[in-house]
Amino acid sequence: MTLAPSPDVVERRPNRFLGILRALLREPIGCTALVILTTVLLLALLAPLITQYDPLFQDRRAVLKAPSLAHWFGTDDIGRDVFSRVLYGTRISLLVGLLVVTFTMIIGGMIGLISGYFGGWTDMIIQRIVEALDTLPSLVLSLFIAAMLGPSVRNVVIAVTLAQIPRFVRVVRSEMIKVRAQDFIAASRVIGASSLRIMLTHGVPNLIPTMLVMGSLSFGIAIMTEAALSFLGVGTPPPNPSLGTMLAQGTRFIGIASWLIVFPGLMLTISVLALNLIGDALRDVLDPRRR
Amino acid sequence: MSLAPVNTLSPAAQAGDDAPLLSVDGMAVRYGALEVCSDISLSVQRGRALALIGESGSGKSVTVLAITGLLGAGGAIDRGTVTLEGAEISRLSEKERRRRGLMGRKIGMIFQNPSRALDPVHTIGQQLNESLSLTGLTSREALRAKGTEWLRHVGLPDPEEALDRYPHQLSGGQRQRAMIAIALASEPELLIADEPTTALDVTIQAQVLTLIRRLQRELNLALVLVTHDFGVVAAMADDVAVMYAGQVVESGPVAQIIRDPRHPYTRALLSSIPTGLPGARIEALPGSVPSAAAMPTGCRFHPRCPLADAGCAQTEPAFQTASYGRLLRCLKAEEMTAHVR
Amino acid sequence: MSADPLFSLRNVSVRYPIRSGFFQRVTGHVGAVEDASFELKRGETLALVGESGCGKSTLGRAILRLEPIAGGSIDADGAKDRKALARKAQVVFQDPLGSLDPRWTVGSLIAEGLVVHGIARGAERDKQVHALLAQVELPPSTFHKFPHQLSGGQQQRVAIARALAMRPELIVLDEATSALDVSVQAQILNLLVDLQRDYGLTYLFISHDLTVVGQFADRVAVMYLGRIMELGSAADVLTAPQHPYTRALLASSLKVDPDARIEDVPLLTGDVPSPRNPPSGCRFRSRCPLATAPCATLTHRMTGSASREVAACIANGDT
Amino acid sequence: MLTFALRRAVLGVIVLMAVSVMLFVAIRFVPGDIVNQQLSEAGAVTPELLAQKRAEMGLDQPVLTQFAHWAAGVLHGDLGNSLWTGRPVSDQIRTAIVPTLQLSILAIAFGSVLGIGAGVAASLWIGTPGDVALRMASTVFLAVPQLWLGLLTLSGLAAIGYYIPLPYRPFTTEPWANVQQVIFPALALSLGVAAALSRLTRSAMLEVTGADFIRAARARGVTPGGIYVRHGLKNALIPVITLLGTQFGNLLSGTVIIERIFNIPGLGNLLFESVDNRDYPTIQAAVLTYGFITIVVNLLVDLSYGAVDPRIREARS
Amino acid sequence: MTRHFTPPTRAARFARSLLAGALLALPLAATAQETPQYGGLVRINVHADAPNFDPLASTEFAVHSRLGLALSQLVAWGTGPDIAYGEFVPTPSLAESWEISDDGLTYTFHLRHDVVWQDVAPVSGRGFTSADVVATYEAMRAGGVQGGLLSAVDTITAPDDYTVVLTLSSPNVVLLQNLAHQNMWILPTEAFDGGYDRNTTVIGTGPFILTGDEAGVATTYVRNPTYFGHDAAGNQLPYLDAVEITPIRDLNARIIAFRSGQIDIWFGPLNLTQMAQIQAQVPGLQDIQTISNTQTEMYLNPAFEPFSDIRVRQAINMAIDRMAMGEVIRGGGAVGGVVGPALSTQTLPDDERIALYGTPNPERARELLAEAGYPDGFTFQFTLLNYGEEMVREGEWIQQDLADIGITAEINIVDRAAGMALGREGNFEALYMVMSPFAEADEYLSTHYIPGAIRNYAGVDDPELTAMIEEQRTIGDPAARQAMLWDIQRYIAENVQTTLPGWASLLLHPAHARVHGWHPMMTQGFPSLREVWVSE
Repeated sequence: MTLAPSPDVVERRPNRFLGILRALLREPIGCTALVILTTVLLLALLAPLITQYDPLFQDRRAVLKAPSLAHWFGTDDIGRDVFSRVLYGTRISLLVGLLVVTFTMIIGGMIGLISGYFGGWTDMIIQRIVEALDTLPSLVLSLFIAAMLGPSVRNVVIAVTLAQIPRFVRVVRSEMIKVRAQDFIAASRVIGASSLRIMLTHGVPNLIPTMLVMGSLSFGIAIMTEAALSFLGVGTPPPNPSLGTMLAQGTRFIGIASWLIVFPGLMLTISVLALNLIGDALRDVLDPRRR
Repeated sequence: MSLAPVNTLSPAAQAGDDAPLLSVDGMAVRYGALEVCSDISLSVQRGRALALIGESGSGKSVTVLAITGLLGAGGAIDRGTVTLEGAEISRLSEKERRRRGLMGRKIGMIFQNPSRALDPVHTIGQQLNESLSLTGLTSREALRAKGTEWLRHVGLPDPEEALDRYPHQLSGGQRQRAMIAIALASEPELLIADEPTTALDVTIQAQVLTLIRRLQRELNLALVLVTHDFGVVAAMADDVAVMYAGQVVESGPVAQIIRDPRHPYTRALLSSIPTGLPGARIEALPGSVPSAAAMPTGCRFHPRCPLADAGCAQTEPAFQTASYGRLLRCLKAEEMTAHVR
Repeated sequence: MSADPLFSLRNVSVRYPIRSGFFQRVTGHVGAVEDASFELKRGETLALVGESGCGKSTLGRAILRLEPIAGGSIDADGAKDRKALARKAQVVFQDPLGSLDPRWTVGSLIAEGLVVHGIARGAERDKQVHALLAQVELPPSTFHKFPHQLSGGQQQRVAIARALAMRPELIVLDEATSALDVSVQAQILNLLVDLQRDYGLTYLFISHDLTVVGQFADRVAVMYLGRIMELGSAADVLTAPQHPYTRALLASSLKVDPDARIEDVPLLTGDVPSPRNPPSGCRFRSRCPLATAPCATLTHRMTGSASREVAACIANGDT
Repeated sequence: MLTFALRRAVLGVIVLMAVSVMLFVAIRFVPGDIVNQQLSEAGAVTPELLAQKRAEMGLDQPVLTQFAHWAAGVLHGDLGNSLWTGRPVSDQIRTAIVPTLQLSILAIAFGSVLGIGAGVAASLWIGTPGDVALRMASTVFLAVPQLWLGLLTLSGLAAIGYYIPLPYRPFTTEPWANVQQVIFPALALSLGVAAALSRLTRSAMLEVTGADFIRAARARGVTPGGIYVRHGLKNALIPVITLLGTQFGNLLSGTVIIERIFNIPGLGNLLFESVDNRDYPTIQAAVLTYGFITIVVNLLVDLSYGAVDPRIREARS
Repeated sequence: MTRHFTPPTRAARFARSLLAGALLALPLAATAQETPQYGGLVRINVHADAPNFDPLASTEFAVHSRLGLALSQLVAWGTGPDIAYGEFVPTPSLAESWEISDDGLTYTFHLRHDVVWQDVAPVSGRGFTSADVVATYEAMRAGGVQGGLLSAVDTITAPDDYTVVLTLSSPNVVLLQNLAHQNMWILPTEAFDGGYDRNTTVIGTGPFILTGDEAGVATTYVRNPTYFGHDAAGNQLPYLDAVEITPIRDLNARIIAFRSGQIDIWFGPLNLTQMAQIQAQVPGLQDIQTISNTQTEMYLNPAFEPFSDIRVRQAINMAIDRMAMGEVIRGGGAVGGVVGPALSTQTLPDDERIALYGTPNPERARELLAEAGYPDGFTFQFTLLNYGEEMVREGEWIQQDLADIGITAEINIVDRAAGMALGREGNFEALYMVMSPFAEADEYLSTHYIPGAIRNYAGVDDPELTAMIEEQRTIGDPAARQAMLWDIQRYIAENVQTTLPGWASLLLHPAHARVHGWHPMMTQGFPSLREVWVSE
């Protein structure tokens, strides 16, 4: 393939990722964030090993039990283990977040790249569409799409992705415009590189730091939006244990069973916190001014 | 001059007192663990212009920021003294400096990039008033009148209107004129100009430099001019101090230094300036300025010096007067014979 | 220097639209370059000089097809498309760091042209890159470094190597040494002279520094507000300038001579007018010490011989 | 300046019209309609009655005809009548928008005071434990979902035996009850805004204080107070205003949740109920109102840029 | 009266003790019944705003419950200590008496002479006449949502100002109850000739005058001084000066409002656990419990292959442990029936209903599945109407019960409007929803099991069953009709089984101690409110 960059660029890519990771670990914030996120990830991924309870199993003799040794986070109103539900709920949250971020990055990144690189009419049209999506508060937009499509994990991903794309497009576009204005792009054009090649070999690599930072923040926002949609009854449908659904269920027992809202909320906050911190640390690590 | 006595000249100055207004002696500046300037010694008298010349990274800007007390966070004078009108000021807090009138009242400063040195959200008048108020003016009318006068004095067209203009509404040259007016409005005795024309085109540079020189003469100011351009030095300065890697390597009257440089660096610097003669090959100095984090041992210039020998890498030369009367920092100072250009 | 020109420009104009009002309609144009005509002869160095905003860089970019031209024509030695042009003309920009992609290694940066044009691949490509590094006097270890790990002078050498990789005939040097320290500038200028000698390169040397130009260029074109005011051999233009603007520019540039005090420099009044709203007639008249009323209606016209062309000027006897 | 802002606003309205077309078509794809809903509890309902009701509401016509009819009304300033209540939609919006605006304006006010104050304080105390504490607090609050904060506020208040008066009372009739009702949800909403603002204010202040013009002001003897307020804060306000604009969008999202938790009859609850009821004109109007608020906020942000920064004022005139 | 069963769980024992407390409290309140006092304000919560006040436009509870304070029917539900909660005893209201012809086809109503409309423009205290009744009923027949309740009626005439005659095309014993239905409010003629806007104005003959309605805030009423009702001692009713109905959607907010005394009478679902919390904090709380006149129902669509086999439907019925579900999720109530358990005289007797629907038998269910050819079970889409968290919880409960016999239910949550649409289109495999508050067995039967009927989502078309349903309407003798109704229900349980009854939940109606004379009623409109008084 003629588009392949010269060999030493290829061989350096994995190094760069490891380099970022190493740089993150050197930062106190990045290190903290990675530790928290890894813990959250492990808790979610290894849920079946950590808890013996099926998150869906209703122990009808143990309804609304306060936290105890048997049920660390207590049980809900039909006797399901809250600890197990929180772990599995985190799985769903992280899955939704991951899918949203992946799609947002790919779709939003591509649109932003094209919009920013070509400018002119293409940009005009894309900008108008983005503005149209952006006129509505993102939750209202997600809410509307989710309500229209009906509650399911897939639809939540669609709804949240659509609501996240405008922000992503805007940032990638303006970053691309900045990159495009740089002399190295002009130099590449003078060398005869095609627009596609320039976008892929100069545009994309220079956007990656921005995309990574945006991505980690979007991840957090996606998790929060998923919870909000589930709370409002248009998100992840029961019986799946989503953190938002759990909060919605818990509201009926405020003042009676506070564990139903404390633990899912705490997990939600910790996950978002870790992702935000990673975003902060990435911003620092990838800041060209600091190199 | 049209301006009523802006600066009451001290009797000493009028008498042509040779005592320097500002003298810096063995000053070292440190940012955190990094020593960016070492052993700087300078002096300038009223009515005279001292040029500080050096390439980027030579520490010339840090030197003047240290003198004015404007070192950023983490920056401090580590050793040596700075004396203004006989008073040691190098260790004063900013508050104390303000109380003693060092900020603005005694020392005025012009910055390299007038677009950045003027606050974009305030009018020229508002920024000028900050300086004027130091002179005790308070009433709105008086401030306005004086402000207009200053802007006229620096040659801004429509000075009255210019007071209400925002910086971005002026051209680069006008902005620098406004900056000069603001720096001088507090009637300082020492004017420090840090690369005042680097951001300007040649025709505008000539205008601004002429203005600075004229005002300096009229107001009998001591001027410290930071530049990287020997052309500016030749046109403006009485004395010159050449800096390299955070040290002054040679200083003296401008004609002497340009015509008969003794320090190898000064020589190399002067000879790498294009002469404008068609086809002539330039004698290029190899290598580049070392960074503060990786200073060479011994003489800091020795890795690039054509005359360096093993001793230069070990012994740090002192800044001292050579037998022929020139102040320079070179272990081979005595070997440096006249070399008139 | 052969007789047939490498590039020739005929009445080239570059304009930017001005949009304003509620509907952002195009209400006018800024003429960044107006009516520029000259030829680039093979092997020569032609300097474009002038103050910032005079259009010299824009003209350079237009030759490289980085800016669309609004009028006139550029004959690029028969090169029709960008790929063909790339083998004819290359560029070195002012900001050495900004013109090198920070995420690419020096080796891949220099090789980009070779990849794009399929000139060499694999080991052959690396060999050529190393040869180029040697040509610009950079150590082989530079190959794997990133631009920010190099000094400004080294970065500019990489940019030159990158341009050289295409074996071009013309290199546009867009203020290529302005951002460098004097000592480094001298190194780069010397390198450029050597390269020109070795490869018979043609340079379009865009600069605001008349001293550098005097030493470096064969011919000089002086631009003001988008127009060429004077064009001729460096010796003629810089020692016997005919246009008042050239004279003013020369007088303003400071010499390293302790006897040439600032007080003796004749001053131009005022600032460069906005190119959105240039003076009528002779564009220089608003600052010209010799301007008279008829200058306001003077048409821009280049007169003179093949070796020296000067914009119409009443002070020169043009009417 | 005004032209610029108006141009953006007009563009916004055009965009909003496009949104409304999509909306109009889209909501009709959701299964179920108002007639089902209205007759949900009737035992003896005949299919003929359902058809008759649909015809009365014009729901039997093609979607495009319905849209043309609705759009013609909107252009004349008539949002139509709610299918659910039969009352003018504009009345419902006018009632519902009050608590929503009240919440978001209060929240943005609290958030600005807290956030800008904390940001300035942190930039003044940079490097001290105070700065670290403020930064940590803002990082944490940025991660706490408004949803959870709302629920915690509610249960916290219940735990200390404080009960927010219910149901909602308008400020005009019962100011004290109203204040008690909106103050806690507004606070819960504002913490996220405050966190975001304090982070930005801090970095903007630090960036500005490193600027040449601050150095120049110091050089001419301006006191730290003068520098911070006149030169620092005023310049730092520009990014802060941008953020305030985007935060307002987040706040509007937040009100949807908070209204639900605190039982406040705002726009979010109206939207919810009308979606439940398939009350098309009200859904459309509620969504458009959100869009309209966004446009107005953007307009205000644009105008306030101009007020703060003369360069922008000029570039846009 | 609430009926209950022997609960096997601790939660149920807890419920029983609560109930005992409530039963004790009631007589106490009754003995303390000195002389009722005039004056005071009572606040009741409901779950939603009234969309509008046009009784002809919707069947919404939120509308009709509010209208009931201001409007009256021709015939009303009798109330009192002798009448069971779900039992309909026709009682005079605007009609002081009536006669039914022997063939059951002509109903003659004699109206009260002393009724005047509330003094609200444009009716402004005019006297009530038969023209108002005729106008109302005709309008209902022409396009009111309650038109179906008059479908048996052929002509409506008014021989004089105080007589109304209805003739039927065929006998219908349910007519009187239909006229007493919560949607059958009589409006003045002005409501139909453009005199005022029914959406916004309420003018009636009821005990309270509606004075204001602010969405999300309150609907306010004041005493109607010209109300025709009097108490047993001949005192003018009502006692209260004012009533406020406040909409609080969120359960938790409602609890807070009630606990803090911002609401006097609770209306709406309440969990026993939550009730216990409230009781601990509110002294002297009156706790009145009833069984909801709605129930959850699970529709099985025979168009979906496995559900076409009645054995599969029976298996599903046997798999669900409704009793425990009701206990855990609803905190009490009664197992549902073909006719809801609230209709105490019409539904099957408790033990029979429990035998049919409250006795899970997973082993038998598995056998039935195997017989039907599904030994390994199957998977179906379980469409669940989101009608509150408890509904969802019941769905999850059933999911686990079905999983026990090898059937996988994939829950698909839809909102109410979507769910009803899917039901009507027959676009579902299994649908779980909550039934309308029916007050008469005929409503259950004719909506669910007659071909083309509105709730016949499962497409039941059984001529024998249709004939039985039509026949029961003509049986005048209550005992004979009851036997017929029971037979129909047994027939359906055995032969049809496309609509599996779920659970009718326990309704808790707590009221603060200051409220006296409060009796919750199955019909909407808070009819006992006219006799409520408050002590301060």
